[in-house]
Amino acid sequence: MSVFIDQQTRLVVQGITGRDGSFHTRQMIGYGTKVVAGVTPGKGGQLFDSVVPVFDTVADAVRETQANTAVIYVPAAVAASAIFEAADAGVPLIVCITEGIAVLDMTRVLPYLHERGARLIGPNCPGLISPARSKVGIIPGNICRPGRVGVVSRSGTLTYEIVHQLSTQGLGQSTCVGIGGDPLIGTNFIHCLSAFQADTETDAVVMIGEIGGTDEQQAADFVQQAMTKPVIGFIAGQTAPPGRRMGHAGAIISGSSGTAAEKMAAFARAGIAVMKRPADVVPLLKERL
Amino acid sequence: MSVFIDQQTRLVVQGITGRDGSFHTRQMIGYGTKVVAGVTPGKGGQLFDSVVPVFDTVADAVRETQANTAVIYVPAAVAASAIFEAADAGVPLIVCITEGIAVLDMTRVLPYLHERGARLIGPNCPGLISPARSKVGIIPGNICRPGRVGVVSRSGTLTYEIVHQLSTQGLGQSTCVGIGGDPLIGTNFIHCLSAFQADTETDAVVMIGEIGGTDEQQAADFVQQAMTKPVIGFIAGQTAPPGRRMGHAGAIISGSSGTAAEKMAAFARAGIAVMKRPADVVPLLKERL
Amino acid sequence: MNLHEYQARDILRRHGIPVPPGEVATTTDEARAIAARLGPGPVVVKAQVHAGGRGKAGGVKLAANPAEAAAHAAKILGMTIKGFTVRRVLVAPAADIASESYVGIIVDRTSQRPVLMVSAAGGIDIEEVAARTPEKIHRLAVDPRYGLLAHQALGLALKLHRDIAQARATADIMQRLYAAFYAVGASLAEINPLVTTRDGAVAALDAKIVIDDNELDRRPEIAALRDTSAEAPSEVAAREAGLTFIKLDGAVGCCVNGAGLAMATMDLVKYYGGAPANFLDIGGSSNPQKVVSALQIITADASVRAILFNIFGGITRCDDVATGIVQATRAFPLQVPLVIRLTGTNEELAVQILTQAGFPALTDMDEAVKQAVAQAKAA
Amino acid sequence: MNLHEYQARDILRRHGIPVPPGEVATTTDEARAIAARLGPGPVVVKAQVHAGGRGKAGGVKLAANPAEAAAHAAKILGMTIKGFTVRRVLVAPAADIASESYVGIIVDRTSQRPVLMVSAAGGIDIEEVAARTPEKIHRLAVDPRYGLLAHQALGLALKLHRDIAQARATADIMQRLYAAFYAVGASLAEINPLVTTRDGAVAALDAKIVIDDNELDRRPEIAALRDTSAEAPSEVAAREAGLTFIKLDGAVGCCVNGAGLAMATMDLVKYYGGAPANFLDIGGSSNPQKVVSALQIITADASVRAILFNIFGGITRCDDVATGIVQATRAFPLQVPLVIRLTGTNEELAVQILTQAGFPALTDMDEAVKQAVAQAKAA
Repeated sequence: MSVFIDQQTRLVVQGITGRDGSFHTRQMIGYGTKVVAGVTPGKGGQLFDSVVPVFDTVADAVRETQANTAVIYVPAAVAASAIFEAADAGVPLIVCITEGIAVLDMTRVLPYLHERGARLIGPNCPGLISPARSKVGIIPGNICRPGRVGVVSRSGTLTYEIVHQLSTQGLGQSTCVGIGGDPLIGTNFIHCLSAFQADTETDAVVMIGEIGGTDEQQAADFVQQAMTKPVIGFIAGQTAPPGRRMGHAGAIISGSSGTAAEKMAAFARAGIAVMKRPADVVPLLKERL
Repeated sequence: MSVFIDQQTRLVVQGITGRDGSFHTRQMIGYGTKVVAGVTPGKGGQLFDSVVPVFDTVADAVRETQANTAVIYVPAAVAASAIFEAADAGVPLIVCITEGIAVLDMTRVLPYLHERGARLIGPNCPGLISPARSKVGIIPGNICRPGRVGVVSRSGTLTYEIVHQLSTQGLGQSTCVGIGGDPLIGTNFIHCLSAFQADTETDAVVMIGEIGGTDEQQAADFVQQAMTKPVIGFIAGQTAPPGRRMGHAGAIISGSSGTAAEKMAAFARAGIAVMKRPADVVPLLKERL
Repeated sequence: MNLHEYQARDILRRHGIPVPPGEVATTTDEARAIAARLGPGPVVVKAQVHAGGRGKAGGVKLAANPAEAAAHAAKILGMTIKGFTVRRVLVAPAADIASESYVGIIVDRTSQRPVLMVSAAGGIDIEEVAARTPEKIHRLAVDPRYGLLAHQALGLALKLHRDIAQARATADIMQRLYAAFYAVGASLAEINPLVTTRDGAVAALDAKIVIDDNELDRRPEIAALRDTSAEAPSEVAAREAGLTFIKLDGAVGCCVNGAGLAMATMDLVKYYGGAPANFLDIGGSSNPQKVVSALQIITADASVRAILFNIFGGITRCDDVATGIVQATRAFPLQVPLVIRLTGTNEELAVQILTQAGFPALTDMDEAVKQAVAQAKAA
Repeated sequence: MNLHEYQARDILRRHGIPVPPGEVATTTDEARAIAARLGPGPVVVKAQVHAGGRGKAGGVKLAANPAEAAAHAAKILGMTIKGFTVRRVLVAPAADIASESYVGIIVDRTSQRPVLMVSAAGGIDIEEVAARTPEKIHRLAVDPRYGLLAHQALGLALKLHRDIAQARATADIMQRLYAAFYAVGASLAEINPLVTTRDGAVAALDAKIVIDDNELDRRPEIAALRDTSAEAPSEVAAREAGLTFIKLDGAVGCCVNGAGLAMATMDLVKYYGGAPANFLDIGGSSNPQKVVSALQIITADASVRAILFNIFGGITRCDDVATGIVQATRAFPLQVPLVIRLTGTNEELAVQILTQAGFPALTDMDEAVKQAVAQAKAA
């Protein structure tokens, strides 16, 4: 078992003919993901790389290929529309890599997904990977190893850093999920922790948070109340000044709330082992496995 | 038993201090309806007729009086807002007497109600009455008699005419429901027929339709498939010209669809006895009871 | 309320939909001047009336030059189409059309949502297409909580265009039409035809918008578009008095409270061998002045031979109606017999008022209708 | 993006919210002229900077006449408030205030909805009210599918006013503020104080609007409101180059791909006893030019003693970054040591490019940070 994606994942790539979309489609196919369709309006009927059928709409793609997962690489200006389209076509899992979606667009996208029971991962996220099974998004496959550690993170490259530490030191991953750095996201820490707790192939979880908001604090409460598996936590942004958006739209300390100190304290209170630096991940995990 | 309202009905009157609201509140109280609260923004804290507490908002009224039904007599310009307010306050049954709500407002009101599981009767309807139990709306109590005939109608005064025929000729009513003459309404014929079919105190149903739309045709299908109790039908507007709105916003023949002839034919096909004039109601019913 | 083509085009244009130029003329001179202004190419002269089938009726004509435009305008202005006299023509450049399609929005009673309908078979009567080849019409019920989403509009537009740029242009037009639909309070808005010109541009050539009457109070700028010259004067007078009135062909003038009862009364007049002269609903909250206005409007119709009141009091109070009848008949004595049926709220008071004024009052509807039909025949 | 008070007031006014008059001055003469135009009463002169607590800092002053307004403007213009130099003052009539309240909208991360917050305790710092007396703040999470409904606005307004006319006026302002919030793409919009004057009118005396940066591309008219004179030049340059840059106080210049890794890199600099000179995220889709711009911005900071690249390639390709480093250092040779750590997509190619150019490339983050900290200290 793995979380959210596995060998049954049949992927449609929205924006397959774009710069990022085409590059990462090749990466995903190379990793073994079943990319069954692509979508670029106006290019319906073409074949991407002579292999993947391209459709004008996600509805067409789903009808013809039974895609059950969508990944979005379209530009920010049309990314909210792409999420609406995937949900409207009945896709139950939608992964939005695109960065720069307006928060107010997300206030309308999220209830639309909720009404349809669709899960969104992201936006502004690296996607997810179940090593040796399937990869949806942009997490570099070569840094991952199959194994029994679940990873969930608000970050992209910081996740790679930590996954890299795990893999090179012999700790493989069941699934790595990048949930995204925006203030409004479809899948949060608790959703992932809950899935990892239920996953028989996950033994421990690494949770990588950052400044801004209270998701990590709520996740800490969830860990304390509902998790039996060990959880290791990291918070980026201890040196971030208040009131400034640290790249991610969601990474901002408002007044005295959302600080790294506050989140690390919440982790500690909940029994989550707190990493001081990325390199701590393996020693802390090994103590607990 | 009766349909939708009974002695447990605890009514809040929206627009209780207005001309129509105050008149009909007195009529309802006189009939025995438990009017527990009124709402007029800015008049919270007053007593209507020294008896009924008035609140600024429906939420206040529901919290203080446990009202479970709302009736709306406010002007058309604020009637959609009044329905939103009642639904937002958690009222499960909302009866909107007001005429003149824009259809596009109803396109937003109806999903709001649906999300909350609230039933709307109307708008632009006379409300409903369960004789000797409760009356919500404007149907004159003195024309009704308790009994075992269910009445459902798109009309107001035409309903009174037919109920009057029933009462004066010894056929009392379990409940009379005026569903309203607008194109978009909260409760349609099928909802009412279904309730009457399930009601142990209803033996037969009189359904009063009119030109416009296809509600009667759909109701006829429902009667044929799901009803065991006898149903008598009337359609107003045999002499109506096409393309003209006959008073009710919903009473309009578009092209060749929505005519009285079409509806009467659907009734006949479904085994519904068709009245040629209001005075036929009692003879036709007596044949079938 | 129906809008004229030129008014609908203005609304679309204000919502950013490409609409070819064109102006309205009420005289032949104006038509000539507009045609001259529009440049050297041919123009179309189109009757502006609230009726379909203008083309077949000779109300739409192509003119090669301003003189011909004036000549066509001379023929069309004053012409009668389906009972409507033409008082305005739209003069617009003749478009160089590559393809025509249909885009319309109505509120659908079954789904309780606005429904977008599109068809590549544009330019003709869409009801005919719907009846004969329903598979040529694509429909989408729009969730009003979210509005018409971009991907939905594009999905429909791709049914009309193979070219992606044209599909995007049409999708944009659909989203703007949807916004206009809500912004003006429409019950119908259609572009027919939506054309693609030979240079690949997409534009709304003809438009029809019907406004929900219930929207007019809060939209004075839309209400101001009403063209009372295109309506029957009796219906204009009735509306101004707060009544709903529709002129019919019979001899029994009807004055009823409630639309359903009014229709049933008309039907009963026919059932007993008569013919109703009108539909007239005096509405719910009655007041005597409305009754006075109703009698004025009914009696203005020379073909009325008898007048029938059928009042079942609920919100309407019978005494208000009785008072109105007495006031009206004192102010202008009736020339035709009057049959009054009243029952319901304050019935006793009403009977008392009428009896004092010398009017008999009935309580049975069938009896009243029979009497009215008989008296109309006798007159 | 922060807007100035005067810009926020303009937006509210355009959305039909009553806002007292007032104009912006950049000189004392202008301030005097505006005060004279505004009539005989007293005026307020208010510093326009992106900082709270202007009053306490002496940036808001009451003037009895135009001469006094000019004198105050002379003091306030050029003053520094929380690091921001005042370049504009708003001159507005002093309101005759009967009561002050607070109305604000933010997007709430937990409910994932816009939340309207109101408090009768207006005019002061709302965060302070929230911290000390949270029961004085009323909140409503608005369902964006329906917008702020009339009854919801009135229900909140009744928490601020006993008078129904004032409550209706405030409810209307709330609905307009909500509409403005979506129309301009705000992440925060507040009126503080919303005042009731002694004659019973309700008006927005001061306003604050923050725009979601992700909205700016599609709203050029809002993007045009950016006041770059009120921002650090290095941050303006970074934004124009497509980079996210925040100036800090340390000596280790950081250039990282990804916000989370950039923060973690800064934290690790501190962990190893150094201090980061900046936050700098070169973003996802890399191109060499961005790296050149990043190096230009970092090296423009005189306090930078060493530069640290930390790149973990995903979408970012390490070879692009390496190429950028080589291009930049050829164009303008560096005066400070450079430590480069690269791993991930096209790592081998990058190492090859760097090695050819004479730069050592590291793969371990801790090692790279340690070296950079050490070199900054040594410099």
